[in-house]
Order: sequence, then C-alpha cells, then structure tokens
Amino acid sequence: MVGLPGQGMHLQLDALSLLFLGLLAPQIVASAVAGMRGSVTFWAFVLGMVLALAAADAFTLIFGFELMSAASWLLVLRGDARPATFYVTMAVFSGACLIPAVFLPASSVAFLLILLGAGAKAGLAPLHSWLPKAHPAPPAGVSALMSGGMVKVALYVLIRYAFIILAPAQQPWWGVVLIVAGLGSVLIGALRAMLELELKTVLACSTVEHVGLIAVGLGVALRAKAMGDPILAGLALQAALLCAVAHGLFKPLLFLGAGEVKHAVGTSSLNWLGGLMRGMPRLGGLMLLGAAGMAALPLGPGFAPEFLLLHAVIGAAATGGILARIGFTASLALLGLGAALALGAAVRLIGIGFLGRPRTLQAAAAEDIGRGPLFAMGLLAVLMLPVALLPGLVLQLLTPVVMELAPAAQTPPLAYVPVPLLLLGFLVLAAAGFVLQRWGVRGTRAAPSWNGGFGAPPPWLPFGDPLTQPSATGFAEPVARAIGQGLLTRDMADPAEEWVVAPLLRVHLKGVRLAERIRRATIRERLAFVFVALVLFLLALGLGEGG
Amino acid sequence: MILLPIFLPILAAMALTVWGRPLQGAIANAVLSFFVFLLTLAVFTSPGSGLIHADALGLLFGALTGFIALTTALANIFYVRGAEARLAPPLWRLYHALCQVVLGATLLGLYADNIGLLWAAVEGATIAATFAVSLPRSASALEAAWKYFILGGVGIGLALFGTMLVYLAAQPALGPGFAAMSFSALSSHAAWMDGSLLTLAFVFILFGYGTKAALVPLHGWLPDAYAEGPAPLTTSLSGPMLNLALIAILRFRHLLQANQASGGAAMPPGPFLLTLGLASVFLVGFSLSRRRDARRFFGFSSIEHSGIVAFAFGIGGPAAIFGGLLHMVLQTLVKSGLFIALIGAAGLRDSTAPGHYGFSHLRGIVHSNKYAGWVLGGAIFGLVGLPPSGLFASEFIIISQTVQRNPWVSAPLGLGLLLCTVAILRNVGPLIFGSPPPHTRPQKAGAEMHLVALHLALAVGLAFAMPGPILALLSNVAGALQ
Amino acid sequence: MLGFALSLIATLLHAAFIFAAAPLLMGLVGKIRAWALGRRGAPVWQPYLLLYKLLRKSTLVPETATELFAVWPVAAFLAISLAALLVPSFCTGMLTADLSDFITLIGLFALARAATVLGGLETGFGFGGAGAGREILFSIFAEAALLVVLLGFVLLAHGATVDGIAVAFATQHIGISVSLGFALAALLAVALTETGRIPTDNPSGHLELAMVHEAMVLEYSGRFLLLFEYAAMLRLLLWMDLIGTIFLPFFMARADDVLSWPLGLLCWVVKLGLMVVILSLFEISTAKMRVFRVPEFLGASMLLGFLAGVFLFVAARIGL
Amino acid sequence: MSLTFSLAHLMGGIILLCGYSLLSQRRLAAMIMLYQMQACVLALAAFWQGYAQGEINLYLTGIITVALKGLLLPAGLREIVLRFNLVRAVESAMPMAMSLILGVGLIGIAVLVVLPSTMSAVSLTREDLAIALSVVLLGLLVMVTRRSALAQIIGFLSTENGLVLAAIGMPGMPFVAEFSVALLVLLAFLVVGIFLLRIREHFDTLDVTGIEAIERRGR
Repeated sequence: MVGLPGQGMHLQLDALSLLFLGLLAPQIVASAVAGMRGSVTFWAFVLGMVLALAAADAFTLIFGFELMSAASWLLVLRGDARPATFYVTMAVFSGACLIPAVFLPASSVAFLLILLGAGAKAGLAPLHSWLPKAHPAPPAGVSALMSGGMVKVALYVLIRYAFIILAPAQQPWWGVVLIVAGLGSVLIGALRAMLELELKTVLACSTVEHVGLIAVGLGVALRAKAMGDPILAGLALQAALLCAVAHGLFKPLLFLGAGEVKHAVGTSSLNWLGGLMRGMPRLGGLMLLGAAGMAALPLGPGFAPEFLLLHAVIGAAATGGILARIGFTASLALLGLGAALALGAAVRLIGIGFLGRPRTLQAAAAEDIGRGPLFAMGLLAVLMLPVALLPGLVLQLLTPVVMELAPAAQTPPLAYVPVPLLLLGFLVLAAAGFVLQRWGVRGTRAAPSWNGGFGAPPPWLPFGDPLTQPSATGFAEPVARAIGQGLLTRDMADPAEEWVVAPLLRVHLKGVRLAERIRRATIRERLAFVFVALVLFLLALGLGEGG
Repeated sequence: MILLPIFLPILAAMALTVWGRPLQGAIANAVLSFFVFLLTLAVFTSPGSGLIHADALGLLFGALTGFIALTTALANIFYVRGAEARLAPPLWRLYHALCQVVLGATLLGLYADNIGLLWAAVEGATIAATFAVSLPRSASALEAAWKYFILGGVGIGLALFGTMLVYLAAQPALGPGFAAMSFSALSSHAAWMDGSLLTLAFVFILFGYGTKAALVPLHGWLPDAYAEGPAPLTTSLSGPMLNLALIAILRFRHLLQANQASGGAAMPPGPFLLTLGLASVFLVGFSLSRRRDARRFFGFSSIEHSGIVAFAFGIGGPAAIFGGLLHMVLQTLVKSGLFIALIGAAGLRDSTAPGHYGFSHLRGIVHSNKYAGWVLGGAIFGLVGLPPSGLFASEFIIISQTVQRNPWVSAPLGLGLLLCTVAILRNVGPLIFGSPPPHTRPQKAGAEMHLVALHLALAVGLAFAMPGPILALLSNVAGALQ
Repeated sequence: MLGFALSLIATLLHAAFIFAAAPLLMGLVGKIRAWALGRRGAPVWQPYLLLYKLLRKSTLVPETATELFAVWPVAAFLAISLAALLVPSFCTGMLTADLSDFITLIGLFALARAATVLGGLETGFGFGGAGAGREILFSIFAEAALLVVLLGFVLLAHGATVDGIAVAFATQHIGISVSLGFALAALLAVALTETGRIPTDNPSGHLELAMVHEAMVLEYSGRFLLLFEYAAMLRLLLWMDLIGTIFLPFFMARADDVLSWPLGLLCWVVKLGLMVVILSLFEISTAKMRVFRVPEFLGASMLLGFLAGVFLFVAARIGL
Repeated sequence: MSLTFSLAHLMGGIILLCGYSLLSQRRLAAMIMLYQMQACVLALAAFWQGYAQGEINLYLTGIITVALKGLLLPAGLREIVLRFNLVRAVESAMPMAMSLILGVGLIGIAVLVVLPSTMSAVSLTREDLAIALSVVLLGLLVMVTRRSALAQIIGFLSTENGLVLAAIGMPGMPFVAEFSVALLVLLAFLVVGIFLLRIREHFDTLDVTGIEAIERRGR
C-alpha cells in the first residue's frame, strides 16, 4: 500500500480541482515543450502539484504540496543558489503552518494558519519578499510554472479550506484579513514591477500583484458569503477565479518569453535590451499579447477579471457599516493605483525592452525564437483568446466551481462584452481607413529620426548612442520619486524585507550566538548543564508530588 | 540460539585484537557482521527465553542493527584501504575488535529482558566506543574521548541508580528476585508498583539513557565523539547505540504510563520527554548554522532526531509512538548511509583522516564524481522532513498526533523543525553543487556509494510503501508500549 | 422595432456630431483664449485645416522605428473614438447604452494612454521617454481618483453605465449635495490631466522639456500625427460630454422619442459652449505647474473623490 | 531488627558526611583521604547488610569495595598526585560557602523527592534512599564545582559510592556484586588513567580547562 503507513493516499476530483488542473495543463505542456522535458526534478515538481490538486486526504495534500516545494527548491538551487535558502525557508514555513492547520477542527485559528501557510507560498504580503527573488532564479520553463502554477496551487489550498472545509466556522472578518493582505500585495507588487530592472523580476513582482488581486476577490467573496450576500459572493468569486485563469495563461507566456530574451541576448536586464521587436518580431508580438493581459487593457485577457473585481468592490462598498464602506472606498482607490502601476510596468517592459533602439550589440543581433518555444508560447496565446474575447462564456464554465464554493451564490451575466466593442472599433477603423486612403497621400517614407535634435551618431555606433535614449531606470524615475520613496524603504527595497525579514534574522542571530556559547562549554560546564537539569527535574518532581 | 548474535562478535573480538593485518581485520570484520546479520534474522524464529529473550521491538531493531553493522563493515573495507597508514597495526586490530564489541553489546541491550543486563550492555558499549574515539591518539581525539568518558560515565551512574529505583518500586508488586527486573513482568505488573518511586526512577533513567541518546542538555559528548573518532565506527555504527538508549527510555516510559493509567501515583512521563525533546530540536536548530565540519554537523543532526523521537514518546498514544519508532528506523538508515557517503566523498578528495571533513574541503562533490555527489545530496536531503524523503512520513505522523493530543506544543516543534531543516538544506548547495577547491579532478567513486543508495531506497520504501508484516509488527509494538 | 430604428438613428447622429464637432471645439477654445488675451487668434476652423494639411502631407517613418510604429496612433485613435461613441452626447438610450460601463471607459482611456506612451518610446529618443514617464506618473493618480469618483455615482444611480447614471440623475431627484460638489471638482482635475490642458500640461507649449502629451508624438508626422491630433480633439469633446452628461443631464433627449431631440441637441450645444468658455478662461487665468506638483494636485482630487464617497455614506445615515 | 536499621542509618550518615565534607576540602590529599574513609564505611555497610539479609554476594561486594576502593584506588590517586606533582590545592569554580549551601539544598531536594514514596514491605527505608540519593547528588556537585580533573574524579568516585550504598540496601537485588564490579571497571579506567597519561603527554596540567584550548578555537 503506497502512502502513509496504515492509511495510504486517496485521490478525488471535483469542480474546483478540475478547474485548477485544467489551468495547470497548458502551462505544463508549454514548459515541457520550452525545454524542461528532460529534467526529472521538473516532473517531480509537476507530480507534486498534481497530487496536491487531486488530493482527497490531508496526507496526500501535504505530501504533494511539500514535494512541489522541495522539487522547486532544487530547481531554484540549480539555477541560482543565493535565493534558494530564503525560498526553502518560506516553503518549509508554509508547510509547518499547513500541517497543523489541516488537523485542527474548523476554527479561526485553523483559517489563520491556512492563510499564513498558503499565503506565504502564494506570495501574499507581507510574506511575499521571497517571490521576486526565487521565481527568476530557475530556467524560464520552471519560472513560468512556478508563477503560473505553483502560486495557483497555494491559492487552491486557501480556497478549498476557506470556502469548503472551514465553512462551518466562517466569520466575516476572515474576508477582511484576506482583503487587506491582498491590497498590500497589489500595491507593493505593482510598484516594484514598475521599478525593477531585471525582466524576470518585473514579471515576478507582477505575479505578486495578481495574487493580491485574486486575494481581494476571494476576501470580498468570503465576507459576502459569511454575511449572506449571494450576488456579491458570486460576483467576487467570478472575479477571483477568472483572474486566476487569465494570469495562469499570460504570465507563463511572459516568463517563457523572458527566458528566450535571456537566451538570445545574454541578459534580461531592461537597461541592456531595446529594439528587440526588429530582430525577434514573433517573440515581440507574443510578448505584446502577454503584456496586454498583464496591464489589464480592454480587449485583452486581463480586463474582464479587473472589471469584475472593481464591480465587486463597488458592490461591497454599497453594503455593510460605514467603516466597512469607507474601507472599501479606500481599497477601490488602491486598486486603481495598482492597475495604473501595472499598466506602467507592462508599457515599460514592451517600450523599453522591445521598442526603441538596441542598447547593446547583442540586443541588435538577437535572433527570433525557435519552433519549440514558439509552439509553447503560441499555445498559451491561443488559449488566451477566449478569455479575452468571450469572457462571458468562460464565466459560464466557471459557474459549477462558484456553486461549489458558495452554494447560494448567484452569477449575473457579465456586463462587459468585448465583441460589440470590437465590431464598433472595426467600423471606426474602416471609416478612418477609407478617409485616409481616399483623400490622404498613400505610403510612407523612411527618414532619419529627428531624435530630439541630436546630431547623427558616429559610424561606430550603428544604432546611435545608447545613452541618448531613455533607460528603464529613467522611465520609472518619476514614479520612484513620487511614490517609491513613500512606500518603499530608503534604498528602494521591499518594506517587507525591513519590517518582517530583518527582525527575524536578528532574533535568529541571537539564538545562534547563544547556541555557540553553549557549544563552547568546557567539560565542567557541560557536567553543570546535566547536573542543573537533573536538579530542576527532581525539584519539579518533588513539588509536583508535594502539591 | 539467541545468544549467538550477541556473543559471537564479543568472542570474535578477542581474536581480532591479536590477529591480522588491517585489511584482513576489515574483511574478517565484514564477514562476522554478515553472519551476525543472518543470526539477527534467524532470531525471529526463536526469540529465546529467560534473561535474554527478544520481544518484537528487540527483534526489529536487532535486525536493523545487524544490517547497519553489515553495511558499515563493508564500507569500512574501503575506508581501511584508504586510511591504512593513519593508524598503527595493533590499533587497527583494536579498532576492529571494538567494532564487534559495540555490535555485540548493542544486540545484548536490545535482546535483554532484564533491566540490569540492559544497563550492563549500555555500559559496555559506552566504554568500547570511548576507546574507539581515543584511537587516533591526536590531542583533539583524546579530549573528545575524555569528554565522552566523563559524561557517559555520569550517565551510566545515573542510569544504574534509576534501575535500582525501578527494582525498588517493583517490590510491592513482584517482591525480591529476578522477576522485579524483567521488562515483561514489570510491564504486566506496572499497575501495582510504587508510583512515586517509579517517577523518581524514571527521572534518573531518563538522564542516564538520555545521555547515551544525546538529548540536550546531556548531549555534550556527541559532536566531538562523532568528529574525532575513526569514522565508520564512531559515526555510522553509533546510530544503533542511540536507538538502544531511546528504546530503553521508551520501555521505562511505558511502565510509568501504565502505572499512571491504572490509577497509580506515578506522574505522566510526557512533560519530561517533551522538555528534553524540544530543547534538543531548538539547540540543534541554532547550532547547525555555524558548523564547518561535516561530521560534527551531522552529529548535531543526530541530536535533533533523538530529540524528535523523545518528543514523539512524550506525546504518547499508539500513533505517536509508531511515528517515533518509524522515525528511529528511517533516521538510522539514512544517517548511517549518509556517513558512509561522507567517508566516500572525503575519499574522493583523497584524504580520509579525521579533520578533513570540513565543508570547505568537501565543496562541490558533484564535480569530483556526479554519482557520489547526487547520492550524498540525496542522503542529506533524506535527513529533512520534505518528501520524497522518508522522514516526511514519520514527522507528519508525529506532528499530526501532536496537534490532536497536545496542540500547543506543536508550535515550538514546528519552529524547531523549520530551523533544523533550513540549516541542513542551506549546506546542500555549496557542498554538492558548489565550486570545488582548486585542482579538483573527476574521479571514480567507491562501490560504497551503492550501499548508500540501498540505504536511501530502503528508507523511502519503508516510509511510503511499508510491507504489511512490518506495519503490523510496528503497530503492535506501539500499541503495546503506548 | 421603431424604438430600435430610432436609437440606431440617434446613435448615428451622435457619431456624426462628435466626429464633426471635435475639431471645432478645439478651435473655439483657441479663439476664446486669444480674445481673452486681447489677440485676434486663429480662425475657428483652424483645426480642420490642420487635419487636412496633415492628411495631405507625406508620412515619415524614422529609421530607428520598429514595425509597430504605425500601430500606436491607430490604437490610440481607436480607443478614444470608441470611448467617445459610448458616452452619450445629446440623448440617452442609444444602442451603445449597455456597453457604456464606466469601468470600460476607464479601460479605454488606459488603452489610449498605453498606445500613446508606446508611441513615445517607439523611436527611443529622449523627449519621448521623458514625456512617457510623466504620463504614466499622472495616470496613476488620475485612474485612482476616477475610480473613487465613480463609486459615488454608482451608489447614487444604482448603475455603472454612463447612460444609466445620466438617466438616473436626470429623472430621480438627487439635489445638490456636498458630495457631488467634491466629485465634480475631482472629475474636473482628472479631466484637465487626461486632456492635457493647463495646469498639468500645455497643449500649445513649444518647449520639448516641459511637454507631456506633445513630447510623445514628436516623431510622428502626416497621417499618423493626424490620428493623434484627432484623438486629442475627440478626447476633449469626450470629457466635456462626460461631465455634461453626469452633472448637467437636464433636458437630455431620449432616443426613442424624436420630438425631444431638438431640445436635447440645443442643450448639448449650450452645455458644450458653456464648458468651452469656462475652460478657456480657466486656462488663461492659471499657469502650468511643475511636473512633480501634479501628483499632489491629482492626489488632492483623489482625496476629494474619497471625501465625496464618505459624505455620501454620512448623508445616507449609515451606522457603523 | 531495629538494630539493623539504626546501624545502617549510622553508616549511611557517616558516608553522607564524608560526601558532604568533600565539598569543603581545598586540598587533593584531604579529598582522597575522605574518599578512602567513605569507601571503608561503605564496605562495613555492605558487610552489615549482608549479615542482616543473609546475602553472600553482599559480603563479596564488601570485600571488593574495601580491597579496591578502600586501598587500591586511593593509592593510585596518591601515586598520580606524586608522580605528576600536581598542584596540591584544588581551585573551586564557586565560593566554598556557596557550594556548601548548595549541598544542603541538594540534601533537602533528595528528602523532598523520596518523601512521598510509600516503602511498604521493604527493608530499605526512605531515609537510606534519601541518604544514597544525597551522596550521589553531592558527588555530582563536587564534579561541577571543582576545576582540577583529579578532584572531579574523586567526586565521581563518591557518586559511585552512593550508588553502591543504594545497591546494597536493595532487598535481595540480583547482580549487586556484578554492578559494583562493572562500576569498578569504569573507575579503574578512569583512575588507572590511560587518559591521564595521554593527557599528560599532551598537556602539562590535568586541569581540564587546558584541554578546552582546542575547543575554543571552534570547529
């Protein structure tokens, strides 16, 4: 019998796990095609995720979850050893929170433990600072699966426990906690995505942001469910699930693309790229699609979830006490900030990395992607289309899941319908095209760019002087000055580092010093330890029996 | 029949002290261990009777001890071939004799159904091990042996006092004579024993055998002893000795539990064990992060695992005891394998002398030999409770039981395990995949690496696909000793 | 059937009007400004001439530009004209009524902004990048403020489509409440930023270093520039429509009865004229502010929108 | 019968006294002397118990005790002191008075823990047990408070005396002689002292802190 001695392991599929498995499948295919086929560790990673999603008992769930953590740790370690320890710390921490939680009776303590455990693995603020370090480390295929899949598995655990298993004990404030954590992630994630230079780090930060969005949706739903508001619960759940689906499609696409960029250029630091759209148009086009999703632009895959989420928050602000309403008003503002920042980040990614002039010769000489990656990214891009253009249909597919999570929920049809918009836009374009063709002069003429009046570059700089074009740093500088200094620490580091990680490290250092002192004890001192302990035990014994 | 596996090695030891060149001694040692292993299996059919008769627990761990001794002895051949020049021939003879003595004494302790014999066995094993540690004759080795001797001696003294107190406590139930010293009789009459005396006895037993099991704060001897002695004997073969001490604690704990359960005056054993267990896990969690010598490092991790097992025993209940026993089995397999692999790895860096097990010296094993690197990495990974490592199963059982029976202590346990896991795993990177010291050339790995792989495979298989008979055996033992 | 036909006609009329009137609006603003400054100023139809000129001029594509150079103006124009089509001008209940969700509008603004910014980064020259960075900075606060303001409307009108809000404000008695005042102030600030008027940006400025919107289209010429320019004009009209529809929904026609159309049209013209005058006078009475003052300006407007919401709750006497 | 107990108590008391006064000694010679006295009284107690319980191997224990611990070990200790001309004075880790007070406290604890046990149908009384336990603890205290290795060994020896005192009191306990022999093996190893000789080779003093020099370097 395979599994826990005496109990084995049991699997079972329901709507929720099927949804997440379906979410995982294309990513796995894409990552495998993109070059992870041969790695045993990668398949162990996949196995762990699948087990966690299909688990019917606590052991299988935790086994899969931890296997996923362990395998991804090894992959991170092989990629870049520096963040590995921090990563495994968080991974083990989430395990250490989850194992007790699954055995506690349904209660608020259990929920908080689940939130800590799953949240730490999903990168919810304030336990997110490992994610932008660890996700970029391994090969692109793994990064893609970590951002698109592993994070979702963590959220799956959170959803399953918060909505189904712990439902008997649910409280409205559970949702509030989730919302607050989510808003923090949105803000920090989007801001750092706007400021970071490394392409993969930008994507990882944006993952933090999207996890935050999903968490806000789940929080609103949880609160509404506990307060008995079926419409709002349905709306918020739709938002969260659709956001998970969309993110699970465009984020792996972007990560794979980032990997290809690194492979072609040798670096993926935005300040050393530029003009890639010329050398690698196919990759550029795919990245543009992904970025549109990341920026939640209309007619892109990311807009419908954002739309639903904002409506859910507005709806939440229309109910409850005045403090709650004011809180939701504020969170609406924060979501707005986050959305605009995400737009900035996506625009920066495309505009600095793929448009403009090459900043290095490698960037100028980059060759377009091969068949494998093209297929992988193309698959994801094709799957994005329905989410982008027929979100209503996708939502209907999600309805069983919503019903499973909140049986009383109602799912009104989506108010955002891209197809007519597309039609309208087509008409406008047709008209404009007609005018331009009919009365305008046709054709275009290539000419040296005006380039702000700079003189022609010397011959040994075929693409002009890189220093004369705005860098990624410069592009983000206004935001850094206006917001960064307020939200981040002085050296533009993550506040979680300063307020959460650093104090813990200090405490740990104290413990280590003490342990070293004990280790260096002389024989006599070691005897003294034994003796004192013995006397204390005897004393406890005597007093215990005396009393 | 049952006497054979115990006294064959002890008698053979005499011969080994006077006969043979180092390599011959090693081979003889291996052959003897092989026979002993077969005998430990044969004992299953005839557990014997009287002073020395093995119960299920003894049989199981006896077989485990035999297996470990066999693999260690086989690996020892490679070790001796590499390190022959490092000790004088008479010392080598002494060394191999001591291997057999330790083996015989451990088996005696496991099979004895008499608390006095158990004590004598532990004392013998301790003295032999102390000798072994002192063999390299270097200042640090002597110092380590001296520590081992003083602390171990005190522990043995306390254990004897506890043993006598148990006898005294059994007087009302069994009266004078051998009956009052036999585990089987004691556990069946625990209800009528003098509870308060029994508790007092348990404290001394705990400190006595706890010293052998290296529970904090009684652990002082272990890291140095591991790090200074001749590697195979003092590291790989010492796992069974820790098991012996832990099993002794478990047996006495059972007396206390039974007496208390049936309304006796005994105090519950839980708090004592939990305190020592948590102390061990935490101290190790903090101590590991500054170690630079591999053997000392993994010595500390042995302390951690003793602590986990003691903790499990403290939680009590059949499931937790089961988890504790499973943890002992798996951790012994993995740890012994790990030390064999470590010796092999140090061999790849062409030096098996003590002191050459520094992490800086062993960096980037995978660059010396891919297979050896992965095996060593797997062994290290096997020490932490992350799947697919087998220890995940046992630690999962233990934590779940903790949450169900005593939720509040699960928080410190989780924190301690977190510290230990991270402290162990952060060495995997540099040690296995890191950049090797200059002039490192790829080399052939010794065959002992296959032994390690066997150990690991056994550990994983036992944990996640446990054969029915063993499962039944373990759960019966756990149920009987809860 | 008749209702559908009528609303179709209304929609077409609406489209025709906005596309025709957008340049005129721009011309009027310029004219009035000139008058107020005591100059004669360019003729009112100047913008039409400008557009025609651009239409006839040849279109240059910088060598350092990528294949997507042509995409951005089209996308920007598309997004803005879509938004303009969604916002009702003289009558409610058009075909686009159900699509005109406020959040969709915000999304379309974002799309236009993204296209413009990418256009600015396209050839990788300094001013474009600088303008793009500033645009992004402004947009962050603008979007947040817009969302918060929206909340107030939705709570009052129990509907999120601009059309619905207009109908609700026109029919049911809302009255002049302090929160609406705050909302108006906030919305105006955002509108000035989005349309790139003084005080946050100067459409008629000529110093590249100070430009925001203009800086991003410096490399464009001919038909591409035309699209950008036209989009800017549409944007102005669109925002005036938006503010007019929400805050002055009086006498707006209903698509399904023809008789109300003339009055609706008249009022629409009056409203636009009024706003044009106000805008012009406001623009000559203030100066452009420093770039890093703008976030404070918009942050204040966000706060106003927030207060609008709060006062709404207070007015509704909602307990804790 | 009462005579049995009273005499047993008397001897136990003397042994405890020796163990306690070990704490107060500053000179090795005196400590060895005290230990010798303790061992002899222990032997007497063994004989007496053997007579009282009619156990032969208790006599055996007594003989072993007087022969080895009463004569041989002290001689060996003195030999070591002379040969290595060790520092005669023993430096203490804590003030003498302090350790004495602690000693009293230990005796108190011993009584405290033994008190609740009901020694029904047992010839060994709670007092004897308390005495034996106190001797054990006092011996450990000596080991902890003394810096010189030899003093620590003496402390260990007196601990072991306490053990044997408890052992001989045990009613009809098997293996008592074997236990004492086994313990003696331990002591023999200690005192015959391969370690001392080895350490002698490497260090000029037996002071254990000298060994720690290596330890302090940290590994």
